[in-house]
Amino acid sequence: MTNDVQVEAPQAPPDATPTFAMLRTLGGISLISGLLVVLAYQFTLPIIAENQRVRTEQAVFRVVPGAVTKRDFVLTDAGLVPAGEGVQGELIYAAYDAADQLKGVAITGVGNGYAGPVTVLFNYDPACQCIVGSKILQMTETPGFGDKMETDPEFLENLKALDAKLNADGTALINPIVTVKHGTKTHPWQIDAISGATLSSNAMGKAANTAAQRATPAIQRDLAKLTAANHTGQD
Amino acid sequence: MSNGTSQDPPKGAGGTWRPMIARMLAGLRPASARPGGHGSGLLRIFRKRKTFPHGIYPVEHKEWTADKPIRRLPFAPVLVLPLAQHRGAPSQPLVQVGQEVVRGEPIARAAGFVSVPMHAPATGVIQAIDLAPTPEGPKTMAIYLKVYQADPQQVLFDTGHDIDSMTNEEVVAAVQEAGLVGLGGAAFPSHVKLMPPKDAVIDTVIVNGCECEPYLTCDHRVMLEQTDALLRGIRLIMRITGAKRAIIGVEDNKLNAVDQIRAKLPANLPITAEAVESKYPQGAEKMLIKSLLGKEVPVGGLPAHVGVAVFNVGTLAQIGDLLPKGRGLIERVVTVSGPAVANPGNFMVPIGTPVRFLLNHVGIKPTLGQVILGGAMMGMSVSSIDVPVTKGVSGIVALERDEDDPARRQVYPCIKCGECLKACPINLNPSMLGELAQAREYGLMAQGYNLDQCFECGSCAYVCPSNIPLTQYFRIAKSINRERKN
Amino acid sequence: MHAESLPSIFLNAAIVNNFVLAMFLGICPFLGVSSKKETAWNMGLAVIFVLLVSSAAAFGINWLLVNLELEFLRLICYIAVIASTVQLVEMFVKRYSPALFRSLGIFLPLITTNCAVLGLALFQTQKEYDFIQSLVYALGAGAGFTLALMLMAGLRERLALARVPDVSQGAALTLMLAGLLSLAFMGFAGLGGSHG
Amino acid sequence: MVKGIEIRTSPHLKRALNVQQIMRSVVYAMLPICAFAIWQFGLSAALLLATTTGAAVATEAWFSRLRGAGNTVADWSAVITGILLGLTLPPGFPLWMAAVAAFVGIGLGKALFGGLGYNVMNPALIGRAFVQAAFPVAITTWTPAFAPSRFVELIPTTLTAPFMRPESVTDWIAGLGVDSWTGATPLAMQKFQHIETPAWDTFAGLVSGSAGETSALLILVCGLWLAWRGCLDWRIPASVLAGAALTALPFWLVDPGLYPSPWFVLCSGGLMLAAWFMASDMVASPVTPWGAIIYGVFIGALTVIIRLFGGLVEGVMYAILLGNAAGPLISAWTQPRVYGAVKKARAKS
Amino acid sequence: MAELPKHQEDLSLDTFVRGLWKENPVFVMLLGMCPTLAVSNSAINAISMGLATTFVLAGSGALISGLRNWIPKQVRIASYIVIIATFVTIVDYAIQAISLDLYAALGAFIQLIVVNCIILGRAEAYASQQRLVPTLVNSLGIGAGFTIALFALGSVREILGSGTLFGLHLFGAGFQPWVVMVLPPGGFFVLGAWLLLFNWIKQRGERRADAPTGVPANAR
Repeated sequence: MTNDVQVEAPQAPPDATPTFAMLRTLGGISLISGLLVVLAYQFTLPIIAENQRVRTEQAVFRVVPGAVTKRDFVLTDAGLVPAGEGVQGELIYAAYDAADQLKGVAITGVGNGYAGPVTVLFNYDPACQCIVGSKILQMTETPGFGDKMETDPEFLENLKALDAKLNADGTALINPIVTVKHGTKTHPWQIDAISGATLSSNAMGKAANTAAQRATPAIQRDLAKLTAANHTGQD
Repeated sequence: MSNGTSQDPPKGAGGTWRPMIARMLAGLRPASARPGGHGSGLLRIFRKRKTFPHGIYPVEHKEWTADKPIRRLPFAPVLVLPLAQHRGAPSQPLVQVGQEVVRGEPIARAAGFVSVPMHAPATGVIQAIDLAPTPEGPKTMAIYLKVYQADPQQVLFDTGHDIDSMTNEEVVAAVQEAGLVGLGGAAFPSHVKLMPPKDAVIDTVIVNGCECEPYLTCDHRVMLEQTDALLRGIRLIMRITGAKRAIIGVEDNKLNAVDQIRAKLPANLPITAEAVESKYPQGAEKMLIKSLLGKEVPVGGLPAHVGVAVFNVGTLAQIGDLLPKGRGLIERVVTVSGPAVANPGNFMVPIGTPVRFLLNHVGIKPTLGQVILGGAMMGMSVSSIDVPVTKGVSGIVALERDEDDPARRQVYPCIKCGECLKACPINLNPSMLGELAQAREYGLMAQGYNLDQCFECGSCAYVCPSNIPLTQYFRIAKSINRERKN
Repeated sequence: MHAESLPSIFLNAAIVNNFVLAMFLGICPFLGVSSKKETAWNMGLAVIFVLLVSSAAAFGINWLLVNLELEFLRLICYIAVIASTVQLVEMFVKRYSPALFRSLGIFLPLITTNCAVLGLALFQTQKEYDFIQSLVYALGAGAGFTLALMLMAGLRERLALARVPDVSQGAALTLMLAGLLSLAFMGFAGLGGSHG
Repeated sequence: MVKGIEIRTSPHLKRALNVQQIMRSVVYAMLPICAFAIWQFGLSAALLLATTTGAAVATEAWFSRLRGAGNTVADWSAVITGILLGLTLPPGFPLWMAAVAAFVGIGLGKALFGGLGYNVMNPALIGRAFVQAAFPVAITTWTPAFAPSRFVELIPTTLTAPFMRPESVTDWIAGLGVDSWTGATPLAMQKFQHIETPAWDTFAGLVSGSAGETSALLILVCGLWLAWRGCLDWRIPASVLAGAALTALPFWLVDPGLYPSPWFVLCSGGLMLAAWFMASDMVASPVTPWGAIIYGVFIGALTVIIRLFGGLVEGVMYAILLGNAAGPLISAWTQPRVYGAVKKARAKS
Repeated sequence: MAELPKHQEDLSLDTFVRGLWKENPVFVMLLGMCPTLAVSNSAINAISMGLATTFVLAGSGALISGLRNWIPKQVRIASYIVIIATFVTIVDYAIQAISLDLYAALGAFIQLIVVNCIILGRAEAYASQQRLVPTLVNSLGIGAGFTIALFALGSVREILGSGTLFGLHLFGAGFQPWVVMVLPPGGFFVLGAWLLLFNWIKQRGERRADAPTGVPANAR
């Protein structure tokens, strides 16, 4: 105790720097810092925005084969709203081919896997009311196990025509998408789990189900907007 | 010299292949069922004997000597009487070289309160007062007494006390005059124990007849053969200490001694004899108090602080025998046994008899490897068998060389099996203490892990499968800590 | 957006994604202050304390910056706030609880450069936790840090008495131990997530 | 006659049970389990056990030479590590991976810290945890027990070339003609489909799983023999099993359809083997008697928690490693009360 | 704070080189462990992190060195932190601009460069006392040492853990990756293994050096 006190006792510095000098220095440094940061921010902002746009676009084009353009919509309670109109919310991406035909709608879903959330982008085909493709955006599953969701052809087969039909009211799926144990898939709305990676497979099922449950009612209701929006975009 | 024909204590004999097969078969049996085994204690739960927690069950081999009555041997030509046979200050000689002494005559006087006088164990002449070997190693001063072999060796120093009319102080003084020390092995002057600290009130005298050391049966024989003297001694001690009761604690491997004592117990005195579990170290003061009374001597305290005084049966028998006669302690009962002894037995041995003389009488086998004064667990291995039997030597154990099994000696690192924790009677953590000792953290051993409570019973080293000399480590650590303190 | 339950946040930060053993945050004090159980315990308490205070402070700062649309100053503000928070805590503890200061005092300056503190502030922002969630997250992270530190200290105290070969003395041994602990903590994967 | 007597320090008697004998007894106790594993899984299991044992012994010999510590193979502890490791791996585990596990277990788990007596965790489990993290697919590839051809052909993955990925066993299993093979161990079936395998099958070991973990009955018998020999502390397996059963009990009472019965918990997976042969590893478990009980209950409870709520099917390995890690703390907090120590009377210096 | 004698170091090759080995921040000084372990699961991440840290080191070092005579010692730590945070923010945005994938891989550890003890340590011990050019050279040396150490870790972890280096497949298609290497325990193990190797080399060197001085080999 006594030792501590002695060590901590302020030994009045012989040449005490005036408070003003300290404030001046700190202020000066803050000024320089602020300046540098703002410069960097301003300079990189458009590049970063462009990067983000390209990244999303690439993901969407990969999950919707044949697409060359896309338009973003915000999912709201009132239906789909074209992005960029000041409305915040989850985005969906309508993708079009060279002939401006709607090739599919990219929707995102999240499911909890073995080691954390798995974020997946799905290609929803409004015509057949099914999921016809997928791409994992982010996951922390064990390499060699969970990543079979991306590589195992048998598993990917599940996601080529996954039934996501809406019920009569158009508010929810008739049959929720579920993951069933390996080798027991009997219905088109089921996902056949990867043997040995059941939790990761479950995550995929949950992601597909949440994505479809949230987005498909709005998409089916505002399907016209998706195709129409494209034409307005062409004008 | 002796080839030990008549009475071989059972130990592996036969061709080379038979013991091999026997050992292989033995390997499948539980450790507790093998010689030197350690019981798991599971079966012992069903016995309803008083006992303390932990401790060990070494092979006892008391059957080799338990039914051998105490015999006298011829006198050795020269008796060696170290001046420091007891704890405390060494006695001061009262005789000169060349002086003739009579058996029983005082030859040295007490040098203070914690000291006792010494009496001539035989009639003879003082040959020298010189250095003599001791079991501890360094030589100390001793009186050499040449025995007159032709003398009838009668004790002529019967001063005779009327103990009933003496005051307590006079009895205590008489105990000191008789040169009495604890005969269980500690050799602590008995009269000191009779004067407990002022703040302690003794209400119970515990008479220690446990004799938990393997091989030893001298106390057992004393209880059987000197019961009257023992009871006399107990009554005397109870009177002096003012204790309200006395309990004689005897291990249940000596139930005939319990029966014998009970048969002779006077009806009007609060003395009882109780059998306790046969377990090492049941005979340690603190353990016996725990077993019989369920009390624990506080750390750093004396038995007197829980109202108890503990005396060994041998000591009390001597008090009961010597005090009324006014004689001094000149002989004691010693068990000579062990696998390397041809004719083990119990002997009344004059103090100062060289160990060599005794061993020659019982005969030793050529396989002799080690001679121990005291018991096999806590006794001291001697470098020379020319050392004499002193007041504190309760037994001489001769062990065989065990070079046939070198693997037993290899020291492995501590594997943290925890056996030592389950063996330690005072609940230390010998495993940790051993690791600390190897790292030379002696200070931490004492401050954090209660090293000073260890009384070196050796239970931890006995059970250690890694053969770590734990007891030795603790002795070294304690002595280094003592040096650092000074 | 984040409807994570509070126990799940706590478990995740403390055990499943232990700050030290799975996220590599606070490695320096983990390696440096883990040779004795007592110091490790005191360090752990100090870190829990600072984490809670700086988490609350960071939450406030972030709210302010988002409202002022000055997010690009977030890092500078966080680090400045954390450094001064630690300073304030130190002064406060010294003034009002000298006993606590004696046991925690020497660790407080060390904590400024403990990346667990800044890391926590950044992660709670990234995960968009609300105020209560942030505090639980901080508590979990601190508990996890303390747990890892205590386990490490126990093992290192034990190994201090071992015949460790010369080659593996020092930092190498500590890192390998950390690796083994990290390996053992993999057993917690998926805990609190799959059924929750 | 009496020349050359020796001087030693007390005590002069020693119990006739040394480290080497303890270790050898453990090896004896594991031999019946090995035999059962070989009978159940055939040649591949035999090769697997031989590989782990050989690699463990070779690693031990190599490191003891590097350290100049003499040959420490003779203490048999490396043999135990090798056999145990083999028993915990799937029977078709590629041999090169098994050798890696043995090398890591002995090297990283033991030699690094100074060899026998100083390892902080069970070396066999370190080896296994390492390969579990390194090769997660191979270590969860199960093959059927009592395949008809088990004594004439190897499981195809066994002889995978070093550093190569093992091929899929799906087709091979299909060709075996084993009925109703689902590719899952009883534990996995319980966890994901909530189908409890009949108790007798798991108890007797007529199911698939790691090479030596299937027969709870046999392990129990061998473990009890070891305890009777005094070569392990019965407190640890007893408290591990009790901890597991008691943790599982309330869940099972609430929903027996979803949660496994305590009986199933005890007999399935590696719990029995781990409780008797791995949690009881003397070196890495707490040394105090009460510490051993706390440690055991902790492991048992954690195993069940990981099994029921974690991402893994079996948690006993991690539970033991974590128990080992907590061992020194448990030991320190359960130091026995010394004889005569009074609670508050530590005033005297 | 005692006034240290402001020894002005002459610029020499050593100013740069000692950061590579003798004062290697990771292997010798054991500083900056958090980013070292966290982002070294692939070679490209490791090198990016190394370069980012080098940039912050050099930038903040230069600024601090330039301002060293104007910064009162009472507020020097606060000033250093603000300056360092500035450069870290710049790097943060720069990496986002260069590659979003890289940014995602490095995660929060870019921003955590702020609390990397190497940088504050250098600022305090070197930049605050030395002239601009030596500071710059020294910072680059330390940064290079950090980058090399990160690469040593990252390459081993990537080769074993994924069978690739900079994303290129090194082995045939049948190669079995050691997944543990890219997981957290692998980081500890690989760094521990490097330190073991260096210890071993050092001790063997010492033994060699001892040998000719008359100690017989069997004396041990």
